[in-house]
Amino acid sequence: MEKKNINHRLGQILVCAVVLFVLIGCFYTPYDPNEMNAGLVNAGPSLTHPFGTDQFGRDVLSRVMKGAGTTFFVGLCTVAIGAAAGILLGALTGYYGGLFDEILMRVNDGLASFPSILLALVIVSISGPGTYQLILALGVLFIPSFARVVRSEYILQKQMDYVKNAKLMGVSDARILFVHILPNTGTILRSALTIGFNNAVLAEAGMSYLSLGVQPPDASLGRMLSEAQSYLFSAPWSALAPGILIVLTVLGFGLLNERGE
Amino acid sequence: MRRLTAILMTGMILAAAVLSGCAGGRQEEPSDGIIVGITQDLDSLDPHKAVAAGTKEVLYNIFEGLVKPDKDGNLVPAVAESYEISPDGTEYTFVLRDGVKFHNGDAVTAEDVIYSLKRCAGLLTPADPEVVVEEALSVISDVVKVDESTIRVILDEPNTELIGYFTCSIIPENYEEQDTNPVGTGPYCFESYTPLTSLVMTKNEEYYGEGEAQIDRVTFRISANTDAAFMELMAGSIDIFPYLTQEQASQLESQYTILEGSMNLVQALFLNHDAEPFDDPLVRQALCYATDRQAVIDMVAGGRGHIIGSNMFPSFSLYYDSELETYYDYNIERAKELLAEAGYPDGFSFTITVPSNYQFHVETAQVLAEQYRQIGVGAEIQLIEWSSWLEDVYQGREYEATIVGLDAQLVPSDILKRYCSDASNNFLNYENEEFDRIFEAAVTTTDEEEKVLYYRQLQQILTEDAAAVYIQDPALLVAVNPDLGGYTFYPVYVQDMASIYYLDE
Amino acid sequence: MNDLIKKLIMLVITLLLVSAAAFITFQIIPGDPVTAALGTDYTEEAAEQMREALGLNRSLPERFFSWLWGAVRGDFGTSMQYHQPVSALIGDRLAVTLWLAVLSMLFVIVVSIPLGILAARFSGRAADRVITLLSQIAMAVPPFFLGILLTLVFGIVLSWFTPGGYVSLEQDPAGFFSYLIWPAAAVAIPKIAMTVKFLRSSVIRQMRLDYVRTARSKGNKESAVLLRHVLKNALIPVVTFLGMAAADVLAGSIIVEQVFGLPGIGRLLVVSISNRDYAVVQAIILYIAFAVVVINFLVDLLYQRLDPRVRLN
Amino acid sequence: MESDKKDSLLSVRNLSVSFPAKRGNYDPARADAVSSREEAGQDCGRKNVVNQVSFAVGPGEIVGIVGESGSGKSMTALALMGLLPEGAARGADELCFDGRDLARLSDREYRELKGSRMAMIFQEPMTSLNPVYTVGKQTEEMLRLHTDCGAQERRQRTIQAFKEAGLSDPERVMDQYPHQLSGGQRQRVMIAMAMICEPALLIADEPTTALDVTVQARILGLIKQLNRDHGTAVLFISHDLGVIRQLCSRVLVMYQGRIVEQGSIRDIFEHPREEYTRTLLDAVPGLHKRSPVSGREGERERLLLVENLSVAYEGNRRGLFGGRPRTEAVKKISFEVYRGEILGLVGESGCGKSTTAKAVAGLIGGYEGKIVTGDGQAAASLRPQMVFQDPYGSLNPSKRIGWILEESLKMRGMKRGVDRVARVKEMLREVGLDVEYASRYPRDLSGGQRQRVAIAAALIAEPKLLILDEPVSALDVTVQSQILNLLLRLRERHGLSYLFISHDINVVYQICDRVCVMYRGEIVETAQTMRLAKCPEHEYTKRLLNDVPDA
Repeated sequence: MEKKNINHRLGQILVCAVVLFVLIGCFYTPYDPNEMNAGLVNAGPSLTHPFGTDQFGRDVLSRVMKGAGTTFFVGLCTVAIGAAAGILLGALTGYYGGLFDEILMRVNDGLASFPSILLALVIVSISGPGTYQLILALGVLFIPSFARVVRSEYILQKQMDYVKNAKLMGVSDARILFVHILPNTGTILRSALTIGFNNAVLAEAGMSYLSLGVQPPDASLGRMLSEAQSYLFSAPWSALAPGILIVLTVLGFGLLNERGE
Repeated sequence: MRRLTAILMTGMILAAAVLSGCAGGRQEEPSDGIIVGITQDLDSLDPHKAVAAGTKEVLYNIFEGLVKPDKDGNLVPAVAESYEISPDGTEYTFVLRDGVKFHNGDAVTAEDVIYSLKRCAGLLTPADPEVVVEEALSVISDVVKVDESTIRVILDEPNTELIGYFTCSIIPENYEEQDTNPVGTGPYCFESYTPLTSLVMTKNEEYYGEGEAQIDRVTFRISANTDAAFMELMAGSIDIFPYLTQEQASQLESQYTILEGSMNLVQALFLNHDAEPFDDPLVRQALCYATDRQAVIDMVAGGRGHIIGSNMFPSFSLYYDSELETYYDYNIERAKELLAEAGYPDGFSFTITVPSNYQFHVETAQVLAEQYRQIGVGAEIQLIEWSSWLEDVYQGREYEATIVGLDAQLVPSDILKRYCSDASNNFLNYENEEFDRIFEAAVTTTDEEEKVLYYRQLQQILTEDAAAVYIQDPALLVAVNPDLGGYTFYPVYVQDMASIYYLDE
Repeated sequence: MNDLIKKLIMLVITLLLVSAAAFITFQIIPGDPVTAALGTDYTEEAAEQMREALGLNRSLPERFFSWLWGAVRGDFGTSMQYHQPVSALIGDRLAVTLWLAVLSMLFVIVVSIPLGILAARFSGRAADRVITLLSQIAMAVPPFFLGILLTLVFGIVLSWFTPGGYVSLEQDPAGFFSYLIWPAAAVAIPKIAMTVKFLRSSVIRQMRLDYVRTARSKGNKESAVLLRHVLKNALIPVVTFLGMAAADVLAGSIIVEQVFGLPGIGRLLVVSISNRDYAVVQAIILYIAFAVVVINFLVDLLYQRLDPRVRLN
Repeated sequence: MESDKKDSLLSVRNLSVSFPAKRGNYDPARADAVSSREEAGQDCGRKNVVNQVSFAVGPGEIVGIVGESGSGKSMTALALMGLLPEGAARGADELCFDGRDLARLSDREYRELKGSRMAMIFQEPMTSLNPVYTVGKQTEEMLRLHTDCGAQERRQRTIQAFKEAGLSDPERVMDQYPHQLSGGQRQRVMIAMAMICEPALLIADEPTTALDVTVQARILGLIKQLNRDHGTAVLFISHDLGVIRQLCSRVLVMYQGRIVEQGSIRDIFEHPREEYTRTLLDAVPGLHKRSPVSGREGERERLLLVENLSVAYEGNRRGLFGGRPRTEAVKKISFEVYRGEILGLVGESGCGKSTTAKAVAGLIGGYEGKIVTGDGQAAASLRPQMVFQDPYGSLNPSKRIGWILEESLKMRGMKRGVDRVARVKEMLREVGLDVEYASRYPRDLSGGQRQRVAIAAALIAEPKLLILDEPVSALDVTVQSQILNLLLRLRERHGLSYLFISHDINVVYQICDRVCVMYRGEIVETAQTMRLAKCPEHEYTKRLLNDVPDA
C-alpha cells in the first residue's frame, strides 16, 4: 500500500519544490540575472556561482530562477487562455449540441490535427516573436484540446438526472452550465490543466529552439537550454540547470496526474 | 503467465535488436573528396539570381567573371585576359582569354560574355524577372563586340570604379538549365544539388589557369543551424567549417586546425537618424562613448575581432583610416555629460531590432544593452526574422536601432554609398551635404591619391557625426581538417576550394 | 455506400477549407516574399517586375482559384527560393518524412505495446512503477534536447552513427536507414511513453469489466484473459491515439528534422516560412491536411475492424 | 451441516472472505467495483465481507441465496469460483466440490474445473460478454478450453446448446455480436455457454435482475428445465424473494456476511424463525401491504390532463441529405391525474413510461398533444418536480446536500440565507434525515438516504405534482418499503399528487390508486389498482401480471 503512491508522492514533492524555487526567484536572486561579467565567462560551478556562469559571465542559478519564473508565467497564461476559452466553447457546444456544435467541432478537429508546433510557428511568424506573442500563440493552440475534453464531459454530465432536477427547479442555463455542471468536470479538468501546463513548458522550449520564443536578454528555461547547446562540452552546467528544472517540472506535474487514473 | 512473459520478452528483445542492429552500421566518410559545412541553404544556382552571401561564396567555385578577386583584394584577370579603362571613365574594353571553356565543353565566346553582362545589367529584353540586376551596373548603356575576342562596355556616365562589378559570372548564352544544372567556367563543375542537403561539385579537369583544383570532389553540406553543424564537427564528419563562434572554436581545437581571418564586415549599432533621440548627434556620440568595444569583442568573440571606428574595414588597406578606431574611447563620464547636454540627464530607452538568425549580432545586442545601462539608457532587444528585418528595417526604415554587419564588393564606393542622402539603401536616413559632395568627387576622380584622400575624409565625417556606433570587423574562425592545407582568406565573401589540398600528398 | 460518399464529400470540404485558410493566412502574413527574395538588392522596379512575373499583383480570389486549379492537376507552382517545381521539391522531401514516420511508428508499436501490457499486468508493483516513471521522464525532456542528447551519446561519445551523415535512399539504402534510426528514435521515444501510459490505463480499465470475470470463470489462463480477451478491447482507444501520433509524424517532425539535419518536410516548411516561399508552404499545408484526413480515414477503418459495435451500427 | 458431505455436491464449512480494510468507511456494497487498483488508503487490518458461512448443495438441487446488497451473497459465489478480486482473501475449514477440496487445487486443476464442472452466469449479460467477439466464438471457447473437439464438432455443439437455451435461429446468432442481441437473448447465450460442458453446478448471480418481468419468467423457466433435464445443481443468488420462492427448493438468507437462516422454501417463507428474515419478508411490496389510506376515491378534482400525447425521437441523420428517422416513443396516449391521487404508470423497459414522465415534467419539448392542468393552464404552473431512479445521479456530486436543497429556494426568490437554512432543516427532518446531513456530500450517504434527499429536493420546490420515475427500483427491499411509506406519509401531509412510474407491479400494487399499463408506447389499460389485480382485461396485462413472481 505504501508503495502504491510513491510516484504520486514524488510528484507532489517535485511540484512543491519547483514552485517554491520559482516563487523565491520572483523576489530574490543571488545576482542580477542579466548582469554580465567579462571576467567570469563560462566559469564552472563554484561556491559563489553554484551552477556556474554562462557565456556572458551571468550567474546561471540566478538566470534559472528568473527563467523558471518566465517559463511558469508562459505556461500559466497559456493554460489560462486555453482553458478559459476551451471551457466556454466546450461547455456551450457540449450542452447545446446542434449545428453550432458540429461546425465548431469540425474546425476544432481540423486545428487539433495539425502538429501544434507548426501552428505556433505560423502564428508567431504572423505576430512576430516575443513572450506575449508566444503566450497568445500557444494559448490559442490549446483551446481545441480543452474544448474537446470539456465538451465530452458536458455531454456526459448533461444527461445526469441532477441536471434535469436543476432544470425543473427553474435554474437558468448559464447557472446550470457553470455552477452546477462545471464543478463536476473538476477531475478531468485538473488533469487537462496539468497536461496543458506541461505541454506549454515543452512547447516553450521547442519554440525557443527555433528562436521564436522569449526574447533575449530575458531568460526562460527553454531559451537557456537552447542557448546552452553550443557549450555542451565546454560548459555543460549551463545546460544542466535549465534542463533538470524543465524535466523536474514536467515530471512533477505528470506524476501528480497519475492518481487520476 | 509464463507464456505471456515469454511473449513480452520476445517483443522487448526484438525492439532492442532493431535498435542496436544499427550500431554496427556506422558510415565511413566517403573517401572521394571533402565536406564543407554551411548553414544556409542556397537560394539559387543561377549566379545572377542568387542573393544570399552564403550562396555566392559557394558558387564562387563554379563561376568566374571577367575579373576575379585574389586573396589580397586585388582584381586579377579571369575570363578576360586584360582590360583597359578609357581616360574619361566611360568605356571599358576587355580582351577575352583564349581557350576558356565552359563545363559543358563549349568555348567561351564574345557573345556569351555580352549576354552575361547584359543580363546582369538588366539590358536583355525580355528580362528574366528573377535575375537580380546589380544596381551599380545600371550605368551601362551598351555592351558591344569589337572582335571575336574583344568586347567593349559603354557607360552613360563616367565611373572609374566599376571594374569591381565585372566579377559578375560569365555563363553560356541560351542555356536554359542554369537554375538546376548550372554551367560556368570556374575550377569546379557542378555535379548535383539536393535542397536542404548538399551541393556537390567536382574538379574541372579542363580549367585554364594555374588555379587548378587539387581535390576531386567537394560537398557543401547544409546543416540546419550552427549548433547542428557543431555536433557534426564534434563527430568529425565535416572537413571545413567557416563561421565558428569563439566558444565552438576552442572546443574544436584538439580535432581541427583553427584558422583565423576576418569577416570583412562592418558590424555596428546602426541608428535611425529620423527617430528621436538619435536625430541629435550628441546622443549618438554619447552612445559611442558608452560602448566598450573591447568588452564586446571579448564577450561575444573571445577577444578575436578588429575594432573599427568608421564604416570601413581593415581589408581595404588603401583607404582604411585606422586612427578613427580610437576616436571614441570608452568613457562613461563623457557619455553622461553628452547625454545631459542633449537634454537626457536621466537617460532614455530604445529598442534594438536584431535579425534573429544572426546569433552573433543577437549576442552583441545583449552586451550593448547591458553596457548602456551604465549610463541610464535602457535598450530593449527585439528579435525579428530576416525577411521581416529586410522589410521593416531595411526597406521600411521603421526602427530605432539595429545591429547587423554590412559587407561590400571590392570597391570603396560600394561600402560608403549608402550614406548619401538619396541612396536607396540609406536605411539610417543619414543626411550630410558635405558627405554627398565629397562622395561625388571620390567616385568620379581618376586620380588614385585624391581618391584615397576623399574616402578617408568620408570615413572621418561618419565618425565625427557618430552616424552609427561602429563596433568591429568580426574575426572569421574556420575549422579545417588537419589533413588539409591551403585554406585561404579573401577580403570578400568566398570559400575558395581550388586552393585546398591534402597535406600528405 | 451513402456513408462513403458522405465521408468523401466531407473530406473534400475539409481539404478545401484548409487550403483556403492556408492560402489566406500566408497572404496576410507580414513579410513580403519579393522583399525577402531580393534582399539587400531591393529596388522598387525590380520588386514590381518580380511581382508581375510571380502573378502577385492579381487579386486574392483570382490567385486562390488559379492555385487551386493547379493543385488539382498536381501543379503547385514554382518555389521562389529553389526555382524548382514545388511538387518535385516536396516529393523528394516526402520520402524522408515518410520513412521517418514509418520507422518511428514501428518503434512505437513494437516497444510500447509489450511495455504497456507489462505495466498493466503488474500494475502497482515495481515493474509498473519503473515503466511509468521512465515514461514520465521521457515525456518531460523537451524533444529538441532529446535529439541533442541522442546525438551526443550515440553519435559523439559512442560513435554509433555519424551526426549529419545523412545519405539519401537512392544513394545508399543501408546508410539511409541506419542513420534514420536515430531521428526515428528521437521522434518515437516521447510517443512510446505516451502510448505506454495510455495503453496501460486502457488495459487496467478493461480489466475491471465484467467480461473479464466471465473469461476467468470459463477457466481461461490469466495470460489468455489478457491477450485474447482484454487486449483487443484495450487497443480500440489506443488506435485513435496511435492515429493521432502517426498524423503528427507524417506532418513532419519539425524539431527532430532540424536537430538531425534531415531534409524532410518539416525542415522545408520552416525554411519556406521564413523565406515567405508561399507556394511551398501552401502545398505543404495541403499535404499535411491530406495526410491527416487519410490517417483519420484509416483509423476509422481499423476501428471498424476492431470494434463490431461501430461496424454493425 | 445438514447434508452429509458424501451425498452433497458442494459443501462449505466456515467460509470467510476478507478485504484489507481502509481507513474511513469501507462500503461493502461497492466491493465488486474494487479491483486491482484500489483507492488510496492505509492498511489497517482486514475486514470480513463473508463471515464463517457454512452450507451444502446436493446434486441436482436448486438452492437460493437471498440477501440485500452488501450481504456477501455475491462474494460467496465468487469465492467458490475462485474469482475474487485482487486483494480479497478466502479462508474456509472445508470447501469441497464434487469430492475435491477446492482449497488444495493447483491453479491449473482449478482452471480445468471452472467452466467444465462448475459454471457461472452473471447479472449483466451485456457487460459480461466480450463485446468484440461473436457470441458463437465465445461459447465455443468453453469447448476449446475443456474438450478436444474439432472445429466442426464445436460448432455443432454450440448450435445445439443455443437451441437448448431457447434461442431461435441459432446459426445466425452464432455469428452475431453481443450488442446485436436483446437482453433476454444475451442471458440465454450466457446460459448456453455455462451449460455447454454440462457442469455439475451452475452458479447464477442475479441472472434476471436486469431483465423485464416477462423475460425473467422465461429465463427462470429455462433454468428450471435445464436443471431437470441435466440434473445440474443450481446455486441461485437473488435479492428478489419472489424469484427465489418460485425457483428454489432450499434457501439461505444472508445478512452482513453471515447466513442468518437456512431451510426449505416453505419453512423460511411461512415460518421464519429469525428477526431479520421476518423483516425482509415484511418489506416485500405487494397488494397485501396496501395501507388503509390507499384506494380512496375522495374528491375527483382533475389536476392534470394529458390528451393525445405523442413523443418522437429523431435518430441520426441518414446520409448527407437524408432525413432523420423518427421513432415514436409515445403514441397518442391520454390520461389524467386527480388531486391527491397516486397514478401508477407501469410497463416494461422501452414502453415509453419515462418519456411520458419527462414530457409531463416539461423536460422534453417538441411533443404533440396536450398536457394541461385540470383548469386548462400550462402544466408548468403545477411546478412538477421529479424523483429519479438512480439516487447516485440525481444529486449533484460536487455540492453539499444543503446547497442542493437551497438552490431550489434561491430560484424561488428566497433571498435571506437564514430563512433558506431554516427551511432546509425543516425539510430534512420531514424526510426523516438528521439536519446535520445538510453539510454532507451525496457520496457520504447511503442509497436510501440519497433518495430521501432527492425527495426533499423535489418537495422543497412545493410542487403540486410529483413525478416519481422508478424511485425505489435501485433500493434494497427494506429501504424500499421505508421510502414507499415516506411517500405515502408526505402525500397525506401535503395533499400531493404523484405520477408513479415503475416496472415493478408489486410496488405499484402497494402504493397506487389507479394504474395505467403501457406497452410499446401506448396505454393499453387503465384501472383502479384492485380491479386491475383481480381482473385484468388486456392480453398484455394478463401476461404481465401472470409473470410476476409472488413472494
